[in-house]
Amino acid sequence: MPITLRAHTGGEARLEVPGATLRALVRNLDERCPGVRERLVHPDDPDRLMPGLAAVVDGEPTNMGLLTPLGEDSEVHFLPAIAGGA
Amino acid sequence: MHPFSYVAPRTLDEAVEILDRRGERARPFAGATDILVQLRAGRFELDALVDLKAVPETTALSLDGGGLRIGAAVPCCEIYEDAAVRAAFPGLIDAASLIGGIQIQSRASLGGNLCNASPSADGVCPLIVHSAVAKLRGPEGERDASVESFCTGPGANVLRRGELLVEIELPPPPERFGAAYQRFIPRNEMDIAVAGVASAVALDEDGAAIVSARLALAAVGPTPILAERASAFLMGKPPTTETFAEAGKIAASEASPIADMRGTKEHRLQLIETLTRRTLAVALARARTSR
Amino acid sequence: MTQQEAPVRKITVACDVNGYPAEFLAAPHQSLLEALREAMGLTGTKEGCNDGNCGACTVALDGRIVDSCLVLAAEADGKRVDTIEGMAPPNGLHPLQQAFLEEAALQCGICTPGFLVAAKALLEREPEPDEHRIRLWLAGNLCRCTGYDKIVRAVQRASSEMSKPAPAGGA
Amino acid sequence: MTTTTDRPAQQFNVVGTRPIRHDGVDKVLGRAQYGADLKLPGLIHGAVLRSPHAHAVIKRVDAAKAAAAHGVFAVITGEDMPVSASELLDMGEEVTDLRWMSERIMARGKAVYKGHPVAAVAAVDQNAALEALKLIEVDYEPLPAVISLEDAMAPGAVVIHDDLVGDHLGEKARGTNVAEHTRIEFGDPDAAFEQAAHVLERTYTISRAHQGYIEPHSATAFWSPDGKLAVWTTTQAPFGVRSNLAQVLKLPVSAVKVTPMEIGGGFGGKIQLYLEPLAAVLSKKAARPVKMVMDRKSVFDATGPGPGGQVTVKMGVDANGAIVAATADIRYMAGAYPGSSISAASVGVFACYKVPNLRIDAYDVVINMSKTAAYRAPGTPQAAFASESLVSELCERIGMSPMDFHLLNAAEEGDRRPDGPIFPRVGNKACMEAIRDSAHFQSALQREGPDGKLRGRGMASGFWNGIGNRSSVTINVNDDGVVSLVEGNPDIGGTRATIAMQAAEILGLPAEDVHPAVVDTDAIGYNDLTAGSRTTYASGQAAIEAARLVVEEMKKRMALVWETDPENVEFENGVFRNKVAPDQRFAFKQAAGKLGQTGGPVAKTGSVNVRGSGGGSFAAHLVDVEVDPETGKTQVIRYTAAQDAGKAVHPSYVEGQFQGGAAQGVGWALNEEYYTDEDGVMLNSSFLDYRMPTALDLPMLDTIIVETPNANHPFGVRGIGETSIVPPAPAVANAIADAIGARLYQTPMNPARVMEALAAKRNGANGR
Repeated sequence: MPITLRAHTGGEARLEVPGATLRALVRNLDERCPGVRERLVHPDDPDRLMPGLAAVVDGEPTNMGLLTPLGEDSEVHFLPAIAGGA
Repeated sequence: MHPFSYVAPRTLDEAVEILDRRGERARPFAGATDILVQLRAGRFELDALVDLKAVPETTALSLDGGGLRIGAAVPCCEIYEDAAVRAAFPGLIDAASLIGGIQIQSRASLGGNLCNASPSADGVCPLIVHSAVAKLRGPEGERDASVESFCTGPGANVLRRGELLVEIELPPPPERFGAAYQRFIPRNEMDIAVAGVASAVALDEDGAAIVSARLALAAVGPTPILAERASAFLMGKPPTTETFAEAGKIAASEASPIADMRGTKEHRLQLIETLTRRTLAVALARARTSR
Repeated sequence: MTQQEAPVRKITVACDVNGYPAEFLAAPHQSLLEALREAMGLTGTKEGCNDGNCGACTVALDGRIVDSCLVLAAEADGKRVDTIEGMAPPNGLHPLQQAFLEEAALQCGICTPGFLVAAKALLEREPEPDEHRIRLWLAGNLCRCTGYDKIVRAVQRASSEMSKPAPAGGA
Repeated sequence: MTTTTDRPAQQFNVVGTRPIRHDGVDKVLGRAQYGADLKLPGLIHGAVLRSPHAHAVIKRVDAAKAAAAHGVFAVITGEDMPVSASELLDMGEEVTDLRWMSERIMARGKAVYKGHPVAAVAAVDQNAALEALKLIEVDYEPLPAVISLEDAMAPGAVVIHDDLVGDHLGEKARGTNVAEHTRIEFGDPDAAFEQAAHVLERTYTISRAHQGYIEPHSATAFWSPDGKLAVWTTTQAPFGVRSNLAQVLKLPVSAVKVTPMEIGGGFGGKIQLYLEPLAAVLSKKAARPVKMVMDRKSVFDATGPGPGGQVTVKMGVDANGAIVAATADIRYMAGAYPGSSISAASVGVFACYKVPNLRIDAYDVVINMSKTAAYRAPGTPQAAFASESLVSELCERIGMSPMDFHLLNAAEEGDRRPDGPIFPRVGNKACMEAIRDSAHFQSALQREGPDGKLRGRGMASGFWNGIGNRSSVTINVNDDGVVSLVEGNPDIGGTRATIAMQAAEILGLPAEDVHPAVVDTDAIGYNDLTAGSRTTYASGQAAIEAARLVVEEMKKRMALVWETDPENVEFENGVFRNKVAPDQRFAFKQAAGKLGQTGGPVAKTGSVNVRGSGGGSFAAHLVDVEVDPETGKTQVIRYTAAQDAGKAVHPSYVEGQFQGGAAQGVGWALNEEYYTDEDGVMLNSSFLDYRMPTALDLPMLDTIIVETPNANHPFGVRGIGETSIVPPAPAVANAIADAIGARLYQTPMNPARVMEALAAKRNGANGR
């Protein structure tokens, strides 16, 4: 979890949360840490990540946003998105 | 850019007449490498540009009796491509071959460089150390101005209404004379001098003492400067490393640089010392191999 | 705006462009670059800075390379202008053009016409320039993509191609 | 030029060769059409009036005289532009607030950077438009300009945007110029520093530097009476321009068509909108197509350079030289609106190393200068200048060679990147080893140059992750067996060739028989931008996908011809074969001639959304410099760049990317900067005084292509365009320090600063 969201997780940097997709994971995360969902999910589209945020699943940025399927031991990072260059 | 008309007179009289009639709203040009940039940047407005390249007197380059006459519109490339001029005036060639890049040298003239009166002009300092004279022509007729007195401030010169620079005359150098010009730029080409120094020395018969010397400094004052005290100091001195180092210190004391985007004050003073030493060494070597 | 003595009219310029006669109308304040691109449709000559510091607009004027942004169109009257469009022989490429392709001496390509025109003038004067001479001659042409390495190599390659004796029996 | 690869090579016919690029002939003939070359019937020309002040209230704009001037068709001011409320826009990888974007394009009420557009004119020709600008009256009330980190972050600082709400570690902050403060942290760096054998901390200052593309921005627009907007522009992101124009101008995306012209360099600087919306609104008012071309001064004043700023780095090592902890404090000046690549900087600052305990704070700070833009590996060269300079100085202190240090501490497969992800197999150590084994590294440096000059050698490593994302490529098979390949990524540096070559590899054709064309946004599926080192990598995969679909379809067609099942048709090395009747075979070209009678044309589109980049591309650079201690001038005399390309599709253009990045980095290191006065006005806004390297300023640039395959690409390709600008500045800094025995902590390391460092050394400070 990025530092900016740790207020919602009671300071926890790493959490274990169930979920077959990123969307399910965020739903479950929000039950444990209320308020975190509105920091992670696009206000107008419940299937998209918040603009400016990227999710990295097992080391690679996702390209399906919240619809990304997760494995049993998937590692998920929420990161600020990075601008591209040349 | 404010629209202007283009005039290409064929005689000096015609050129003078147009410039006199239009006054501040017209200017002569040769290579246009400065004036078009200034006009586009809105530095000033003109109603006419007067092309001097069809005027015979301004486009002639002649070497006679050891002296050199450079028409005000002669481009740098014609100067450095002339083998005789190259052999006789290497200090001038130093400057003519480093103004701008090859494209600029095809067009830019030493006359334009002088009239533009930039403190950092590469072409002016070598002219000063050669004791060059600017030959002017105006509604009142002809007059001369020494090159060191020609520039009166950044972008300002002695030309009066209707007057133009016809040519620059370099007197025959004395025996055992050598001159050199170097500038410092952060890149290796296509740059404006952070500081520049031209040096000229003439030696006595056995080469043991300097009998005359002139030093001129670029980009360290409101105009290119004749470093009079440093020049005077060299007279009668042996041409040694120590002498040259001392001359560099004196030259630096005659400089009054500012800090700007091209360099700091301190750096410019250091450069004047270094370039004075280096150009004097080159000038000395040239003096020793001259006739 | 300031009052002028008389309205500034367009003037007729007649010159030789790439070996053919050309005649066009130009405003007196127009640059040769603008006239080539706007009046003659020769857009191979590029504008990068419009103040003589990038060389993208390099053309040859009576055989000497110039920044066409710093030449008035009116000054070209009676002169010969050579641009990138006149560089290749019919149905072929100039050895420099071929060498630029083979050495991958272009990336974005915007500076390429200026480099080619400048390099051609160099090889016409000095068929076998060394690396330093090539770099010095081309210092008035900026390239931001290549780091110049492949451009210098392309000029070297064209120089050696052009110095080879012509094949016997050629036309 | 060397290539090193660490595996039995996959066999390729086309990939890895050096064909002549498809667009090359047009480019050497001067026939390629760049933005400014466009001509349209009835075309008129636009020009922009820009604020001379970095920060000023615009009290009044009166354009009546300009509108009435001879030859003028239309005049617009901020009042003519649609107003946008704050809305975060996801631009694929970057995020922009629509409101900031709209305000940046044209000022309304307040100018916040020098060069901020205030009005624009369309007239019969360029000069008439420029002359009309002089007739527009603007009353400004200048405000104090905020132009440095100190100005911007001081308590009681002038606040540029009253309504900016900063995000400071998740807390909302008002009345601030700090748009964002982020932190990455793991382990306990403070405790680890306590235990470390050696700790070094330094602060570095980095200049803002411009991308310096030779082609200025240009845009032509025609807003048709039927509501459709056509735009021709020089951009890296035609689809991004389309969506941003739709957002700014309140149009449906489908009403906008963007045609990308040839692009004369971008380096990240041709992604944002600048002239496009102005040309569009002028066109609507004038009912004519309007062309706008930016002058060079405005390019410097009003388009994005990469951000400058300050980076403090601290590193602790154990007695063996292994890193135990590192921290960084990164402060970048975003320009007049938020967004300065601090996230990428946070990733890149220590990405080359295994760091067990780490903390990175980063600040995005708003100042009164043009909004920065992406510049090749955005944010990372600045951060690497700090971390790689620090590593070199730390090595001096502990008596360890930088090469040994790099090899000991290099991040490899399984190591964690600072922001969390685990690296897959990457070429970090392989690049170091390639440098170590190079003739350059193995040669002794002659320490004295001619005329008292001093020589030194320096090295540095670098990382950039790159992106994948969305691409579409269509392949049409022609009767003669030549295929046309339709793509949507502007070709900045040879990507027509590298994309076509990947299709050719699958189709068994020579590269020349695949004809690539870059088309407008109506003519191809969605493509993300030409940026992020993604084009060859991601659009190449779309081409591979399209080519595979073509092969599958053609197998079906050959099955019809041979009266067999499609499963019986195989395709290898460009030949279709009937497995059950081995004498039945058609080369691709023959097969192509049979498509008409077997079901009609074959045209297939590959559309992909490529995940990740396979861990990114690492590099190591080695440089020798010669410093004149009497003038302070530094000359680069030898250069070697090694970088991981995964698999080089067209090695010449891979080398070109390494060389181009090295040259830009050397320019940034030595001379490039925005020199401004105290009011925020840039004084060196020309190619004369901005001092980019000329041909005479650089030596030949040697390259080593390292190939550590990328598991995410069928051929192992990695995106490589950006990493090469990361190592040069610190490598040059380390070489200068080696030459003169004094260290510089600021770019550019120009002659005056070298002289200052030498003087400080003589006076006993800063020496070794």
